[in-house]
Amino acid sequence: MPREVAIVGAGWSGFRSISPDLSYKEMMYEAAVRAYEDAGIDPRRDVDSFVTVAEDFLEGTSIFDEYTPDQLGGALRPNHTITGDGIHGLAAAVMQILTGQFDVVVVEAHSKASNVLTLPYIMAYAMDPVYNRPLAFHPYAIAGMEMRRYLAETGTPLEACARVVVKNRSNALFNPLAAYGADLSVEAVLGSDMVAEPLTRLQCADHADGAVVLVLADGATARALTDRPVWIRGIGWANDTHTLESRPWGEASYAYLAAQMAYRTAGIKSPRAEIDFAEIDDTFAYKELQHLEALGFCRPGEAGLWTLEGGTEIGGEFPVNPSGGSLGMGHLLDCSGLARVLEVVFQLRGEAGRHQVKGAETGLAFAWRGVPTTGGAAVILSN
Amino acid sequence: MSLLERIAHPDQTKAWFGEIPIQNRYTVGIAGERFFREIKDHGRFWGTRCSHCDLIYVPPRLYCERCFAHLEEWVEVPTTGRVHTFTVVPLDLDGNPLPEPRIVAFIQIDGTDGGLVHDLGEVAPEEVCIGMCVEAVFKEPAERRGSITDIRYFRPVG
Amino acid sequence: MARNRVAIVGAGMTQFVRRAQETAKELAWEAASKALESCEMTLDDIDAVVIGSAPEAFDGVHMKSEYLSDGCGGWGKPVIRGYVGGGTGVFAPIQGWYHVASGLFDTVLVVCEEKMSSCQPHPQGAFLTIFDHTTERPLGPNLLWIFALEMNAYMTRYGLSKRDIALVSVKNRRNAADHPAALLGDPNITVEDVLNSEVLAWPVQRLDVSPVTDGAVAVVMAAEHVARRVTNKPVWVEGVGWCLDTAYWTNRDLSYPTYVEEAARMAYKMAGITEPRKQIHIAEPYDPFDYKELHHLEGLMLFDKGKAPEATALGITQRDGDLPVCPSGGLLGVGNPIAAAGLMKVAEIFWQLRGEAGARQVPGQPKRGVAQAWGDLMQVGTVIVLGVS
Amino acid sequence: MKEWVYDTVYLSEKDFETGRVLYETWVPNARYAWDAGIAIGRYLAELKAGRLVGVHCPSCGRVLVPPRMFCQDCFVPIDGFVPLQDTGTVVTFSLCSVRWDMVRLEHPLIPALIAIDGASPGMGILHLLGEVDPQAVRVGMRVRAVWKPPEEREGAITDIRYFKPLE
Repeated sequence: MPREVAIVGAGWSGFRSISPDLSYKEMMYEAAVRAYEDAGIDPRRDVDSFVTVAEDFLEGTSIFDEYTPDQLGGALRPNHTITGDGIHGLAAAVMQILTGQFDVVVVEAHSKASNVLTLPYIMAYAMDPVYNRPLAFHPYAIAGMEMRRYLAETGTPLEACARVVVKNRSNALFNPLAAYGADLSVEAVLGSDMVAEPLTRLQCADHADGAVVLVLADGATARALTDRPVWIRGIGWANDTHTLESRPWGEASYAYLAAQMAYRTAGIKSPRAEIDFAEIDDTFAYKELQHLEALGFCRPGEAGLWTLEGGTEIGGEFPVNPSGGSLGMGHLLDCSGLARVLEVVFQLRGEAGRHQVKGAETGLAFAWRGVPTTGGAAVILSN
Repeated sequence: MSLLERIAHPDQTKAWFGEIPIQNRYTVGIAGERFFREIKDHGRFWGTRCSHCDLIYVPPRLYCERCFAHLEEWVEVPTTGRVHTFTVVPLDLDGNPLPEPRIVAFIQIDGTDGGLVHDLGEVAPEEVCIGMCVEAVFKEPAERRGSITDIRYFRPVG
Repeated sequence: MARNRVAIVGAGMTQFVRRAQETAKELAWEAASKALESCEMTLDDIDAVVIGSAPEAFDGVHMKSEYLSDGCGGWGKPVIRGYVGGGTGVFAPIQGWYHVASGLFDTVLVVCEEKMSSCQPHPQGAFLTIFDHTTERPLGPNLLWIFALEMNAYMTRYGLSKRDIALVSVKNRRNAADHPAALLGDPNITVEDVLNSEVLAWPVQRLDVSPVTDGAVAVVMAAEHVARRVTNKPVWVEGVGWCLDTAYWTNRDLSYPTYVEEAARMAYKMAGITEPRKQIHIAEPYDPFDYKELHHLEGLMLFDKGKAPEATALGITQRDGDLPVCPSGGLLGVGNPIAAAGLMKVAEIFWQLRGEAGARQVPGQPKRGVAQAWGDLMQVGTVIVLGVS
Repeated sequence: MKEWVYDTVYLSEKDFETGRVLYETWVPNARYAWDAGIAIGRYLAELKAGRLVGVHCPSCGRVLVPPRMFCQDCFVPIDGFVPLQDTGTVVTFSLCSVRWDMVRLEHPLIPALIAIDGASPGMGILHLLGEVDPQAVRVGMRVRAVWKPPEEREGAITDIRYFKPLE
């Protein structure tokens, strides 16, 4: 990276399946206050730019960026909104700091998934309006098709997907922020209702409400503010095509491309050797496996076996989603990536409590934009 | 300092209900116009070819997404293909059970680099497999309106 | 100054039309491919893509940037879409700037697209939901209300007449007659035409307003070492600024756009501009409504508060005046596909500074220009200063 | 630069009506239940009781309306709710003759920004004016809320029908 950038403050609000006690503004405010307290800054004085992440149809408001500045302390200051995952927002903040024109930048993402009464319809509204949407199938069908192709191409057994669910929801039991901790069996996961064959209900992350705010600073400012900065070593993001008809169905090419950029900017040659753990998208259980392979932590077809052997458990060789991931914490819409980053920050500071990964020095967070997209973003952090 | 006052009882919470009350009308586009006209009028599929990338796009595209060339070479392609992947969906968008589960597949159109996402019909879910040869079944010409739904479904060949 | 100098090296656009047959992706590709062609670059030369587009409800697609990505050249590339409402069109090249100035990318393709005609029965429907869902939407507000409220506040504060303001509409629609992509150019329009047009929401009349439009615009941005290689006429990004005021718009003084001033101060500081009235030769302020051009000229500190109408009446802002303003024809004349309209202004400055604006070329070989956009709940200012020195 | 303008294909409404161009239509079914939360929850409850309420910032001392749990200028939490009057002053207004889809209205609507008495200067809300000759509306006009009868109120901004001139 051309200039040092660190996370110097992290705050959150949530995470619960519903949150009727707080408006989205109050939820963002709560997370922001925690982050500024953590960083020891006053947003009205110390922040050069604010980045938020939101999509109109998840908020129920057109040009939702209107409603972002006040509760972050950003009124009458530079603010902009990214329609991406929180890690895309993080990338926008990192780039601003890298220009040398900004020293402290704040990133925010949130989810009020419980307030969206017709989420499958909103997802369907993301499909091509001419070629796909008129067929009016449930958007999870795309996940079902991807999963079948992935399993077929890699020879991954169904049980491996189920083990991802068992692992992540079990990890969530140790995470006080997680909404969906549970003690499940492979049989229960595979035996749950069919959503889009071979995808069963328990392999799909349920949604949660919450907000995450991160404070980023350049190296000099970071060292002045804190003695435990979490350094952003590298960042990358990429899209394949949006078009269902010309994309690969079995592989997560976007994850591969995003990771390659992140590794290049971080100067990482051997991800498995140089990275200690990962928090990666598991919107659907098979995605964790597919992403592990695309991110280069193992070869295609190996992630399932690795998972079945316990290699990705908290005490394993390479812990994956020690937080519980989206399966365990709840899927936070556009905030999912920042929830992954939040966990990496806790781990690298040694503050993860009962789900702490021992000796964690470098972690990777990866987010996917969900069906029907092929957009993803990765970030590598070190203490 | 965080919030100084909070809601203390469930009867003090309130949700305000609303919607985004719009409707949309989408042109099928420059490439789509010809593609759907051919389906409507002749029950045929056409694609566009990128000579630079050596790709045949189905559905046809005005441009090559890889090299950005303007695609002007139209080629007729078969209405047959192979099941590249598929799923069986028992639920509608509201989460209610469908009368019959739908088999949704991505069908790679023969001789092309593209394909179509569509339903499979005249086949039981347990009989479907990756690689299965299928053909498009069109609606009667009078029922067609120039839409992806002019294809009723794809069914196994032979 | 930022560590890396960034230039705009190419620009292209679609015609601005009321209803395009192209899909949103196809519109984006048309503009993007023209922009690449204009600087003899191919998609292979592009490191990253920035997409600008305002509300999702126009095109009628959730996660619009994902949908648009392949039409914007994003296949296999880093793609980001940012938005600040109507300010997006000028913000997108600011995002392009920080992509390149960060040192992470050498070249960025910036594409803004808006297909308003997809929104039925009238594209204004997309604006019904910009208001607070609980405290305002139940009153049935539409977009015209806030413009009318702001226009009235501006007129009341400075004792302005409708005639003072209508001059802007006349100037821009006449200028647009020379723009090859314009939807509403009219060389013969008069002040009387504007004053006699249908009253929509007093003081707003039909010809005070820019038209509903479909269109896309793209620019190619590059780091200095690439820019010098691909063109002998790079147009440098000298300064960028943006600012978002409180969402509580009913708590603000609507007669002056403080947020535009803040954004301008940020951009001028970066550009080393201390006397904007002398150092800026050409301006493309945001003009979705005619009074907004005046409002923004004041926010950009190019005229004193309340004095932009007088300058307009004196002809100072005509294409051959001392400070040509919206020589493109602006949103009022060329059209207003929200984000694309803002980027059209940036493209106009690009062409003007290169001396390539054809019949619209302002005299005197301008060396520095400013483009500005505005949006949200009368809340955001985005400013970019471009120069050729 | 003419060569850098793409020759886009434009259509008329008639092209759609006559079937000259193919298209798809869609209604998104985007429905929401937004959590009102602490500040707006209280605002709505007070409206139901026939009262307007604001909040007090302990740092700048201003009284803000509509309520929020923080002062956006000082970035501190507000320290309490403050009852306001249901009277105020017109800051700016419009006479709106068209519906959002440009269909003409029989009677113009009069949206106005109304600075509420009891709140700090410049603290206004959006509402409508009624029982007034549109031509007589002026900036600075004093107005009072006209409430729905208690049994019709539901805890909504529309529990105030409109504001009418004080005189």
